[in-house]
Amino acid sequence: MNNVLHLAYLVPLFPLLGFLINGLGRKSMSKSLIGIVGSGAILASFVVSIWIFMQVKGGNTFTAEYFDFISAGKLTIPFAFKIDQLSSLFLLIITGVGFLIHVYSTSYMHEEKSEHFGRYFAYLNLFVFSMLLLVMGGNYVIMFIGWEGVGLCSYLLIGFWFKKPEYNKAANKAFIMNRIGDLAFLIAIFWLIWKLDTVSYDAVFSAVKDGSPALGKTDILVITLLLFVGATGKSAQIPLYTWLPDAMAGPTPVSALIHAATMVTAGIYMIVRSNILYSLAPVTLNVIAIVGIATALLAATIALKQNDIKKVLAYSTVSQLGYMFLALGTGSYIAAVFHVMTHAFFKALLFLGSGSVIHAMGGEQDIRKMGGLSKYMKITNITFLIGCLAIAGIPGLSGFFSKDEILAGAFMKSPILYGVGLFTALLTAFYMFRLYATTFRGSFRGTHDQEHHLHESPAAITFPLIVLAILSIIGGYVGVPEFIMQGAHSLNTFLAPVIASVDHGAGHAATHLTHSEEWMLTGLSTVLIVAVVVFAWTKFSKKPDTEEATGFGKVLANKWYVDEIYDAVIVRPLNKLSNFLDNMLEKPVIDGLVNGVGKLVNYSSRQLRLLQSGQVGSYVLLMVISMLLIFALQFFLRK
Amino acid sequence: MIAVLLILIPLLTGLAAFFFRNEKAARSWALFSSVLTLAVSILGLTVLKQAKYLSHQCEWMQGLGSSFSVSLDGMGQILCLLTAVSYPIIFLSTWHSSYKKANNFFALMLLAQAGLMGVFLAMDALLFYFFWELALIPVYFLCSQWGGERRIQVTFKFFIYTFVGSVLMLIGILFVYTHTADHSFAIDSFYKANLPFGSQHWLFWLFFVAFAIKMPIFPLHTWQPDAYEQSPTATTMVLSGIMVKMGVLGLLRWLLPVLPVASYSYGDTVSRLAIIGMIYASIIAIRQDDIKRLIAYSSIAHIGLMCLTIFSENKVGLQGVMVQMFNHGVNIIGLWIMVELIERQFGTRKMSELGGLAQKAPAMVIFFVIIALANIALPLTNAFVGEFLMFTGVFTSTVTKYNILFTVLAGLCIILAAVYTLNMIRKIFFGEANALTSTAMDLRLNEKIALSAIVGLIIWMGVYPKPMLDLTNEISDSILKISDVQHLLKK
Amino acid sequence: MNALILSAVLGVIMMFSGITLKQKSAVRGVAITGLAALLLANILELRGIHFFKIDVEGMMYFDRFALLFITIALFATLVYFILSARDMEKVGADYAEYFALIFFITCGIILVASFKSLLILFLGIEIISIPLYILTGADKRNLKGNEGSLKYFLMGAFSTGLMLMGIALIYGAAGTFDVEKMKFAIETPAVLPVTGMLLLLFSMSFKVSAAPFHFWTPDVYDGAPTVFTSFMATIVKAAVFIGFIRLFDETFGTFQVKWQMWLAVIAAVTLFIGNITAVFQQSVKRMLAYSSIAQAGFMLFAVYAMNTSAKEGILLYAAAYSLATIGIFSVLNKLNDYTFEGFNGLAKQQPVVAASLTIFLLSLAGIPLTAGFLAKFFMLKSVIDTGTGVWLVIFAVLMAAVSVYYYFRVIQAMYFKEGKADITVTATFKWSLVAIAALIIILGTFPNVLINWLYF
Amino acid sequence: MPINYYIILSIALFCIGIVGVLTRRNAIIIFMCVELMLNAVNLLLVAFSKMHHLAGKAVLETAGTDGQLFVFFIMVVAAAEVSVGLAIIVMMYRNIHSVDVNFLNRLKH
Amino acid sequence: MALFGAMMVITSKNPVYSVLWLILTFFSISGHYILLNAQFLAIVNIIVYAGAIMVLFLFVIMLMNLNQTTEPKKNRWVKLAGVVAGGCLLLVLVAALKDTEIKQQTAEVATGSIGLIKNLGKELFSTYVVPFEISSILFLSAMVGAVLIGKKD
Repeated sequence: MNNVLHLAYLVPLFPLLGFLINGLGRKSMSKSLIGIVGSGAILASFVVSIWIFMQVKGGNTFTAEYFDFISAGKLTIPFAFKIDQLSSLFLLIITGVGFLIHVYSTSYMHEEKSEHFGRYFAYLNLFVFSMLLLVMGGNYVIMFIGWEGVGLCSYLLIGFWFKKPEYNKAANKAFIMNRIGDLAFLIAIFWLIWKLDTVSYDAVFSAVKDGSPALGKTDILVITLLLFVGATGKSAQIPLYTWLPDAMAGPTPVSALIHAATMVTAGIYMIVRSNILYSLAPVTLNVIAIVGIATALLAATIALKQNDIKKVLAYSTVSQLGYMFLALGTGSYIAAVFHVMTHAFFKALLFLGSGSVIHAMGGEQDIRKMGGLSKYMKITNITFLIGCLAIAGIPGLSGFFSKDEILAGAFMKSPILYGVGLFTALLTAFYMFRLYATTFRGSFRGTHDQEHHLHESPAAITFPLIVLAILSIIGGYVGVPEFIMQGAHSLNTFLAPVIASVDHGAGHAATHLTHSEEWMLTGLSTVLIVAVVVFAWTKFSKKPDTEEATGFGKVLANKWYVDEIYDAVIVRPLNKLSNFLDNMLEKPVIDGLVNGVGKLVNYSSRQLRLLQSGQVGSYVLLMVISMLLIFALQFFLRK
Repeated sequence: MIAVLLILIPLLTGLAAFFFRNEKAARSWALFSSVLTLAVSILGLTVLKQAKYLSHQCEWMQGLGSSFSVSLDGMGQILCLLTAVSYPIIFLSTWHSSYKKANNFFALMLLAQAGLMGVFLAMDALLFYFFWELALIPVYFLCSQWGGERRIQVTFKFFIYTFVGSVLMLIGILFVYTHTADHSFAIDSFYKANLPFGSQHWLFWLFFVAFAIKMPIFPLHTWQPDAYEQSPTATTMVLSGIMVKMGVLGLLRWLLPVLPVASYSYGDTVSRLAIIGMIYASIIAIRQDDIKRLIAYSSIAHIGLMCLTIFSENKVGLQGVMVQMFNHGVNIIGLWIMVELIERQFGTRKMSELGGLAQKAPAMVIFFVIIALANIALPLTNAFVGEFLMFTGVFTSTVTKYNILFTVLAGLCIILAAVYTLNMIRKIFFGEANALTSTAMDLRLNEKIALSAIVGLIIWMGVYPKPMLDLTNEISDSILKISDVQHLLKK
Repeated sequence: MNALILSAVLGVIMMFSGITLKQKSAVRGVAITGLAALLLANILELRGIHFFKIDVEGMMYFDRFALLFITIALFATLVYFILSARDMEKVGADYAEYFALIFFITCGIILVASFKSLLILFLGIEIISIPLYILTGADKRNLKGNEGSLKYFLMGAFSTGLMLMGIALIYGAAGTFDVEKMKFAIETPAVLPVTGMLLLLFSMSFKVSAAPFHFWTPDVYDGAPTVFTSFMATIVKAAVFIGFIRLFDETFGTFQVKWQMWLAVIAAVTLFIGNITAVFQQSVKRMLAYSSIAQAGFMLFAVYAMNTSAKEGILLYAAAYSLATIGIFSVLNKLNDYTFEGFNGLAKQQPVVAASLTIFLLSLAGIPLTAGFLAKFFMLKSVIDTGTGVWLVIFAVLMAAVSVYYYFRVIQAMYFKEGKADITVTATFKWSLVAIAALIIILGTFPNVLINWLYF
Repeated sequence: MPINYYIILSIALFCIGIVGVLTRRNAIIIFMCVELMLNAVNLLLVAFSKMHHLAGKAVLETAGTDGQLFVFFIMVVAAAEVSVGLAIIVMMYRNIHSVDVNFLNRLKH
Repeated sequence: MALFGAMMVITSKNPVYSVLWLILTFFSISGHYILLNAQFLAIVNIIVYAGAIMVLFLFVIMLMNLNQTTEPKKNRWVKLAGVVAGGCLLLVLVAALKDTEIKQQTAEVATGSIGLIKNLGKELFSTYVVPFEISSILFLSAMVGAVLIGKKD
């Protein structure tokens, strides 16, 4: 309690207040006021986050317990925040990027009615609040609260334009897919409670570290796997990734904040947070690596043939998330966090840039109808280009450092992983520059009307772009590899306390590869990437890919038909089953049995009353017969 | 004293309500009475919580070994509070629904409340049975008189169905009674009854069927969707919000501790039924078009979880069940209020005929979404606390080998719940408004008050459930202690 | 004894009152006053005041149980008179004679309730039966009444034959008619008394309309004028049950094992046939006839169990069942249409009547807080106390659930259906109904009122 | 004479009465058959009475009297029954001009 | 003879013959009574049954003109069932009762004085006075009833 970090509750408190004020007062407040409250709340959080970061950097970490959230039986779950290196870093990213996107939104969403504008900011603030809970939570349950909370906000924001049925369907899809993951997460939590009677990080990790007998090898394996399944839902990995591209139905800043920069990285955060557990479960790590690389590859291939500017970015996000999981799977937790950070910068930048484009195009998202925009939107063009370069991994930009670190880790684990990873990186470079070239280069292919309206976006939009562009460039320098400059990997140093040093686990990539090997790998990838970039640029600037895809391209354009397969394998059978149960089992069989009893009674009533024939003779006869029976049984059978 | 008052106030005011001639007066009288009950209930939770205020015993049918013994234990507190809280909310939210012969309507509602309170408070098996039936009769009349088109058959089916269950229970009670040492119906004698293991087995089913019908548990649930669909919504609220808790309470108070051995040996069987029911109901809910039916099936799924948890005989779980009884009641009443609003405005409950309400009625959609999300146990809503604890209970259960399987299967319902709940929200509120819904009006003040109360409870219980959990601490311990089979078998 | 002699005298008085009193209301007044006096006399005897010192040693035995039942029966009759006496006018011209016959039946009831010799039982049952044959056919122009009467008579005579044969065989085995002097050994399977016992069982089953000897019941109850159906379905039946219990308790108590099984079977069959057949009836009157069969099935439990709680219970049952059924019949009397539709919308026209009727029906269905519930409760308890026959109990409650079906049809008709079941009732009638309904509730809530009497 | 003979004779008469009730349609004849049954009982009672007299006269002079008195009462009752029964049959006949019990089927089900 | 008479009662087509056969049966039963030295009952039997009651029967039958009409055939199966059921009952009862524990006892034939009017009367008006009085109620009610039913309205 004495620790100043007890004040950490301020960080989520501001967005919560912002949510309440905007939510309740959305009808009475003016748009600018809403914007100020919304952004201001995040700014305040950001400021507190910086302060916290400084405290942590100064070596002050703390677990702040506020009140007993749930206490039942032997189980006590406090409402606690854990402030350490990892969470403080994430706090910065969330509030920082979040603030920029809020600012961006004030302009981007300006055309909405005040009421919806307020609603938008309320949701956005609520999202930031939930995300902060997620990363600050001092135990798995608080994390889960945030975890579901961000899912909820994502749902609300995807379906923000609720008049469009398909948007709402996308929102539902996102929420339900997340729920599948959440269930696994929950079961993992139950497992922990079952074995350890606690869910607090400190207690769990120390139990693991001390090799508590309550938690066997299998337990760790199952728990880590379940947590990972949870992560696949939130972070859009195979098989639960399909919601993310659909989530692009939401307003573009939302895509930037939630579906690129922050929420989708929650899975990575969770695994990094539990890295001690994972380090003890090599099988899980392998699974993660494979799923990660597969997702990266799959999403990258799909992105090749997408024509919706946001869809491309969405698949790119999925692909990059796969990358991060690859990093986790190879044990390079810090590389993953590093990539989370850099990705947050450049992907947010790209999304916001695309938002700027869409804004300028009057809502048009199809890149085939764009082209040559660099003439009209200078700032957007440049910042977007920076983003593309960063994501492609051009040396000097942030993406280069993080991606390189991941690939190095993958190489150390297995050259195949490296090979596929590199191939994916090339694909990334290719589709990003296909996107860039188609959009900004060449000549304009839209309608005359649209051309007339093309203009650079206002400052509220360009300012975040610029800031993010700068971050995309310099963001990588917190993690300059050892082989380039000794001791420059400040991120490594900073995060080292939260990463378990388990002997048999895969440690830092740099400690195992010689510097020359690293130079070679880096060189190889750089050369190839640059080549691809140049190829794509030239190819699509001249002749944009506007015709319908055919052959294999069509499969890619249709996203490998995964949605269709899911629909056929899960959704439709479920609906059919529902119909079947309702019509064939519930009504005729179960209810039928119940009613059947009633009918049987009725039927027997109708039959029995025929016994009452009205004839005295038959009455007496029946009486005599029953007497006879009783006598006979009494005397001859029941002796 | 508190306990007696909780029964007497609704009983007497209910009887008095028959004599009102004016609808408005009857309505206000009912509201007044329910608020009074609520006040008494809160009094029992706060100021007068010493044992002497909470229980009362006086002679009644002493020749039979029965006495008028009522007491508020932790579980009783929770359920009485639920009943007491629900009624003002119900009356407020249906302030504008008009009923023919309103005086009778409100009188019967209050009588039902008296019966419910009695069930939750009775500490004597015979008294319990009395109230059990007594709660049913007013509901029968309410549904048959003011219900939907098929109300008469449906209510009748419901009535006979539950009646069958309860008379079977009566036999069970009688049988246990003959085995009590002091020939008494008192709950303590029941707990101490020296029942041969052999007869516990069939006795178990006698009791269980009664409670299972009430809750309801698959496959004894078919009365429920029909009954909910056809009842007037105010009654549906009572039925689903409070009345189903009678079954849960029955399991907790009258089955588990009375027949511990049989509960232990049939635990798995019952759990399987509960799980089948949960999944089954959730799947069926997906394709329902009528909102009431959808909610009805969702309720079956939720109650199934409670049943499952009860038979995992685990403290965390039991506490979860008790808390969840309250939370489920609050949530589902909230949902029904919404249904009532929709039905009253548009005259339909078919989701396919609705849509786009969000534009016209933003306040409504907010409340609805919050309540619906609570219904699917989103964290920081009340149901999360309950379901989390219940799942924990099931998972950490030591009485079954299948704890993991049970949890996973039951967990599927979390996903399915999201599917149908979100679909419902989408179909009702989102999309473009159609001819029917474009004339929609938003909430009125009374409805806002009622719904705010519900949302307030949802959030409060979701963020700070400690007070409620503390209430359940002692009672769950004592239930588990009595029904501890290992201990019994050792003896 | 007080009551027996008084009722005989009253019967004679009523015979002549028909000649001397021209006013029907006067006749009614005499009858009601007389009955009230009768009731009073009986209560006085219960308190130990005897008007007549006649030695009935060896023939009758006025113990608490008998006297209590007689009180109940007389009270129920009083209620019956108050509610339905006016309706007897509709039956035919011989108003006074009806009362006379009913008083004679009362004599029979007293005899049956207090017999000690099989001879008295026989005479009692005949004194009950013969006037009933007549009352059934009292409406001479009504073919249904005639038919019912003849059927009743033929089958009644037949069952009398069975009963006499039974008595003769038992006499052959025991050498006496005095139930207290008969001592049958349990061990030896004596064929003669067992045969006699079974024959008595059959004939008593016939009289209480237990299946499969119930066939006369629906036809007779349906055919008889409704006022008299009301009487014979309730008080008379209850009286015969008391006789049944006394007979099997005191005479055959020693070889209970021999008949308990059969009684269980008969009870089960009775419940089944009574309840199930009632379900499909269209006429409330006929439904009530079947319901009386069903209720008889429940009352047979008392005979089956034959323990203290059975005896307590049968008294309560008699009271609860009689009061409720008399109440329902009294309303039925006022209706023109005896089908279920006849009740449609009654609650709108006569809310008080409908509410009381509802309580009667709930009581018959055995819903808690009514006397009917406790009565059934005692029956079930008595059987469970014996430790055997749980299957019977379970079967019985399932059948009770079936009974809810047809009783509630009336409630549904009254409350939930549109119609114009318009009846005119006097205020006295209305408030008598309410009083009875209140009594049923009080008996159901505080049964000690009745039970404590038994022990004082 | 062994009592068995009387038992069997009575039973036989009794059963003939029952068969008569079962097979005939004429209400009067059915009634007569019932009377036959009663007489069978009477005969049996007298026989038993004498049996008990033989067995018990050493102790009690009047042993077995009750049996015969019972017969007397049965006759009394039978007479009363006959008067009422015939009155009913006559009433019936006046109404439908038949005493055939098969025509008694207005009341059924 | 009693048995034969009884058989004829139930088989005669003509009701009048039935009555006559029944009278014959009663006479034979009375014979048994005399055999058993129950003279009072024998006489009463003849007077009350064979005399009064049967005359009443005959009177009613004549009144209704039933002597000519032969009753229509009852369904043969019903008849057969009746005979079979009755026969079986007879068989069962006889089979059961033939081994009765008192079969060694005998009924006193032709001796004993309890059947004499004097003894019966003593007993009737001492021990059995109450039933005797009660039977008066029975008669009273039967009388009222017969009048009520028989009266023309």
